[in-house]
Amino acid sequence: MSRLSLHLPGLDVKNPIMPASGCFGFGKEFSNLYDLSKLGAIMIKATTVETRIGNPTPRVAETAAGMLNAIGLQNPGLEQVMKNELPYLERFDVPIIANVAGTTTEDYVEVAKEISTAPNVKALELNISCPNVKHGGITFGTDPVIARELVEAVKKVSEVPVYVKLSPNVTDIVEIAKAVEAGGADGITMINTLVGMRLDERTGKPVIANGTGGLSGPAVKPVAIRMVYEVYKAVNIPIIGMGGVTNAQDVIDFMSAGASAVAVGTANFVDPFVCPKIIEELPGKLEELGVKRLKEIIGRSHL
Amino acid sequence: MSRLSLHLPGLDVKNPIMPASGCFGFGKEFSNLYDLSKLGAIMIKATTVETRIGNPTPRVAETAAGMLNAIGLQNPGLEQVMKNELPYLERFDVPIIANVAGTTTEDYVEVAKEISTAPNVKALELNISCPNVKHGGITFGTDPVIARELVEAVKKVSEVPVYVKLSPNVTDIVEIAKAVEAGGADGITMINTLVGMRLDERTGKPVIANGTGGLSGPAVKPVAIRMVYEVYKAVNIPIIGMGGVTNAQDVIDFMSAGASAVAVGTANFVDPFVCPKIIEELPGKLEELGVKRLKEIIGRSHL
Amino acid sequence: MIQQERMIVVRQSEIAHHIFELTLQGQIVQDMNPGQFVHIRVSDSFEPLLRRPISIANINKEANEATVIYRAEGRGTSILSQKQVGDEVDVLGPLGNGFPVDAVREGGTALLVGGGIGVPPLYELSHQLNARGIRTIHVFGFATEQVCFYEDQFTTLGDTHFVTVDGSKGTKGFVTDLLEELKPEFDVFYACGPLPMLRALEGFYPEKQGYLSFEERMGCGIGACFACICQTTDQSDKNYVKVCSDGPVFPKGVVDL
Amino acid sequence: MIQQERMIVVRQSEIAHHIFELTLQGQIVQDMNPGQFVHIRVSDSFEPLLRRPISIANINKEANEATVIYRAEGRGTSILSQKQVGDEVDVLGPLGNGFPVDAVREGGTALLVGGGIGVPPLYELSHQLNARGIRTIHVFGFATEQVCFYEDQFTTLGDTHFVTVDGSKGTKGFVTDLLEELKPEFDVFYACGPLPMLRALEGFYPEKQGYLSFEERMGCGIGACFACICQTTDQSDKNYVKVCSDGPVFPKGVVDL
Ligand SMILES: Cc1cc2nc3c(=O)[nH]c(=O)nc-3n(C[C@H](O)[C@H](O)[C@H](O)COP(=O)(O)OP(=O)(O)OC[C@H]3O[C@@H](n4cnc5c(N)ncnc54)[C@H](O)[C@@H]3O)c2cc1C
Ligand SMILES: Cc1cc2nc3c(=O)[nH]c(=O)nc-3n(C[C@H](O)[C@H](O)[C@H](O)COP(=O)(O)OP(=O)(O)OC[C@H]3O[C@@H](n4cnc5c(N)ncnc54)[C@H](O)[C@@H]3O)c2cc1C
Ligand SMILES: Cc1cc2nc3c(=O)[nH]c(=O)nc-3n(C[C@H](O)[C@H](O)[C@H](O)COP(=O)(O)O)c2cc1C
Ligand SMILES: Cc1cc2nc3c(=O)[nH]c(=O)nc-3n(C[C@H](O)[C@H](O)[C@H](O)COP(=O)(O)O)c2cc1C
Ligand code: FES
Ligand code: FES
Repeated sequence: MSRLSLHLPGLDVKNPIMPASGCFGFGKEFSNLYDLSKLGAIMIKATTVETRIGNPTPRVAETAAGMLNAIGLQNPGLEQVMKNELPYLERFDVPIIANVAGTTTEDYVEVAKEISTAPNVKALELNISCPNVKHGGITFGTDPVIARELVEAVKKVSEVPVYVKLSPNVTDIVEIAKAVEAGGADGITMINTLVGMRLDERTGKPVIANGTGGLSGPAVKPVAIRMVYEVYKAVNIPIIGMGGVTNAQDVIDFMSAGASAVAVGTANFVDPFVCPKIIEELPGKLEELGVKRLKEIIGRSHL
Repeated sequence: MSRLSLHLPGLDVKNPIMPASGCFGFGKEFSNLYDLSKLGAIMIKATTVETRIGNPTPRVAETAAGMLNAIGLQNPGLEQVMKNELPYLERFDVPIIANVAGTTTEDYVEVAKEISTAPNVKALELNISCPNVKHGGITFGTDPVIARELVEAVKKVSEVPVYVKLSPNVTDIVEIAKAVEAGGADGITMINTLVGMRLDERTGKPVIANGTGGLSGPAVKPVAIRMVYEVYKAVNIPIIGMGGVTNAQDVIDFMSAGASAVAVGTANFVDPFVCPKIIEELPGKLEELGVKRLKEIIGRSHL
Repeated sequence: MIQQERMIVVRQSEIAHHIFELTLQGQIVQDMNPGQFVHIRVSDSFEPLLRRPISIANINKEANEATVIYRAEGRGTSILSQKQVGDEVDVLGPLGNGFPVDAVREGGTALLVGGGIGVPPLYELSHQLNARGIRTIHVFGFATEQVCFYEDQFTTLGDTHFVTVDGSKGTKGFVTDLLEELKPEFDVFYACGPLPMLRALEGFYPEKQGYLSFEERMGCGIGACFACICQTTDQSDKNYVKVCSDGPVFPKGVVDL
Repeated sequence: MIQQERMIVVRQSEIAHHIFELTLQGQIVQDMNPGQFVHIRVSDSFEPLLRRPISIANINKEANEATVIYRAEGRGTSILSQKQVGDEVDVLGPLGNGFPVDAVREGGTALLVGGGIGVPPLYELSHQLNARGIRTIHVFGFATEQVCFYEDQFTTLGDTHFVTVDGSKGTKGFVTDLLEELKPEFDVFYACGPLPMLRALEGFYPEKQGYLSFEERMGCGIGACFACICQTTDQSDKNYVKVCSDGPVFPKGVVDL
């Protein structure tokens, strides 16, 4: 398996495949389906200081080759995650990337400080891009100055490397990427969902109770690839790419554009075994491309 | 047909269905397929002062439920459009919306001044959002101040109402919409394409010669609906909505979100008869919804 | 255990207006219980993208066959309705907890209340209750006669009463109207159907033990995405349940209606 | 006239490795000419979204049948290859200009040069040339023997020579190598195949009249979207052609290779 292994800040991964935050819960459900130790890493669901109950239902809606969601950062809160969720995952040989969310800088700092001390949390992912909470993360993700300051604050307290998850709902994602790099981010994860809406055919009202939701799935892949491609050119920290990944070819595409690893979100709902399947398919793809080690293809679009 | 008719600045349309700019050429090819007088209006291909040869090929690529294009505003130039293209369309009983593009404010002003004198051009559509030209339209579409100034300049010279075509590739589309309204725009058309990229599976290089392309088709509809919904709340000028329209239900959705009319782009490639088909389907849809006149559903999402 | 399997279509037919009965063959049948559901992927392409949750209506472990009954209305179910005998269907399941069959003592009576497309899971439930020597009374509401199904099948299992909104079949009105009239004697009730029906039922038999099966829009179907949450009446911190993995069946009183 | 029609599959078979021969029945056959193409929608869903351009390989106006030959490699053509006899296929066509059959005088000789999946349109062309009393010489290049097709069919129409890149069939090399060797005598050449082949051919017969058929990524297929542009050698303002509507066939020298 060493053909697929690589090193990222905080993480030595067996392979670059990891479930994306919010699409894998805290891993428990999927651990009944397959051995989570197969995964490169796990990005757990966003954790906030307090318990969040999230948005009213319906929270999901299907769209052309995609879906909308407005879960609203529902999670049991920092204390429960530390006490129950993270310890459960310790039985697996897999590094955890903890997705950190909040409303104020203090929130992020509090979660980051605490959660980065968990033994299996090897990196943080600052969610400055969730489109589904009213007062919250999203402004951090659209203003480079605020984003940079947040990263600086979190870097001061985190025991592990800090990745920042970027929002695609911006005029210039490169600007934000550079800002978080300047703030000391160890890596970038991208993209979060695009803000979208679906209307009920009869009533004309939004299907999702929250009104808008975040668009994910194959539909957004061209936007995600373009953004990874642009950010790769502009920063020197590694990128974990995501947005519509469903198979090994998509992984090759994201890594070609410049991602060092790839996260799989929506595809877990379509096929809960998709991550191990992709990991199995990858060596064959490398064979076809005549590549020895997966990491050789990182950024090949730019050559 | 009066169930479908409505009034828009400069345009009395039989129905609110019009082919989107760039997806219908200057109408000639489609006039061999059906009677263009059936259409509510026609948005002709972007016209620039000079002849433009556009980008190298490949210029299109397919994506999940969508496509990318980077035509690069190829067009025969203002003089030819005035001399050949527009006169040809005079034989049809259909108002033309002329899509105006350029690199500088002077370009836009020159095209607008001249083309707005053509007898069948009933409105202009300022293309401040084309993602496929390097020095050009796109900055006008991302900066509210520049956008407003451009509209003011064009309004001074145009003989007909001026619509402005907005880019979805911005952090805050409402801000741009308000700016162009303040600049005197008579209407808004939205959305242009999302910037995206597809990579060749073998080489990892962009499929489209230009690198990036504009994403259109069903995949983008949720983003377009969301943006129309938001802009409708913020401005008092009418909106012509587009992005992934393929059938009568999509028209109902865009109008529910707040569009007064709807443009059809990519779907013309999938089914060249799609516009007349939608026009035929619409009365049945109104029946189902128990609505007398189509314009009654404009903005019903917001009730 | 939850598995993913390409099951084989062994039968499919339209048994009422837009209502299809589909029988699938595969190993996962061995793990199925009444009230559980399967999550069906109707196409191998991205269109439509998400799986469709459909209740298990009948389980035949000897033949390795399970039957589902569904209304083909939207995009996904319409595609499903076009599958031919011999076609493969990608099924994830069995999912959810199912109805507690042993909540009624042997010799007791169970009241099964269903509304429209909520009726199917009650069929396997009735089978298993009857197999345990429990009498079943069936009270089902439909919109019109056109969309009624399985009258004969349920009649062979126990007293069966239909009510339709337009009176085209059985009495006219809602299940609660009919229950008011019938005043059935029973020990435990099981119900599946639209929310207003479940809500009405909860208040109807305050003294009785009852189990309600819920529906909610789903993403994963296995408890990971938090799409299918229902608020509970519980005032503690953990004041929600997931329909897909904690449910779809909850004892009366659990979910905040 | 360009029409859209749901044509019916009357035959489909794999005639070489991943190479399919598909015969469709419909009215639009009446308007077809050699060298034209059809734009095929392989699915009624959004996946895949765009039509696929495929050349017309054989036209049978009596039977209202047309045959196309295509390589099933990508997403769309793979779906097309699964169509069964009796299925409907959404076809837009006929599109493009086609080969000028009357460019050769009766009794003359035409050289038909094809590369891989560029060979199919030359089949109907050869038929029509032969019908007009023109002798045809066929020189075709393929990658390997595995993907060669229609040897017998072409042989009944005229001298037929194959060349393969790996030498597994006919001589080894490219069509130009074989032409060099054969030194065929002819009046007009017609060619369809990969760009390097067309480029080589242009320089090969400077004195001869020739027609080349081009490929380019397409959107609309009818001349409206400007996706399929080729630069011309013409230095005037209108220095491009559209492959879909001005082509796909151009006289030698028109397109800037
Ligand atoms: C636990 C459970 C059991 C069910 N059992 C049955 C059954 O036995 N028979 C039956 O006919 N129906 C059943 N349903 C409802 C069934 O899932 C929907 O009718 C179906 O998903 C609609 O899909 P579509 O392709 O027809 O509609 P679309 O409009 O194409 O669906 C779009 C999206 O909305 C979702 N959706 C639409 N309606 C519903 C709904 N009522 N509940 C949940 N999601 C919905 C779809 O799953 C899909 O993701 C059940 C639902 C749940 C949650
Ligand atoms: C005028 C013309 C005639 C053609 N005639 C034939 C023929 O007779 N037999 C045959 O096998 N092929 C022919 N081709 C090529 C054929 O169109 C492509 O092989 C086919 O579109 C690939 O589709 P896919 O679904 O297999 O691939 P995908 O990779 O899924 O295609 C993705 C997109 O790229 C386009 N594309 C991919 N390859 C090509 C290509 N080589 N040329 C143009 N577009 C492409 C597709 O149309 C689609 O829009 C012709 C092309 C043109 C332009
Ligand atoms: C149901 C759902 C819940 C999500 N929750 C989170 C979250 O809690 N935190 C986060 O950073 N991203 C969240 N995301 C975004 C994904 O992690 C990912 O960035 C996005 O879905 C794009 O990838 P995909 O197309 O593979 O799904 C969520 C996505 C979905 C579909
Ligand atoms: C091939 C192509 C060419 C286009 N050219 C133009 C153009 O010249 N001017 C313009 O304003 N928009 C242009 N557009 C954008 C469309 O008008 C439309 O805004 C967009 O495609 C979204 O609609 P759709 O999803 O229905 O295609 C073009 C789109 C496509 C697909
Ligand atoms: S559907 Fe994902 S948690 Fe229930
Ligand atoms: S494919 Fe649209 S112009 Fe040729």
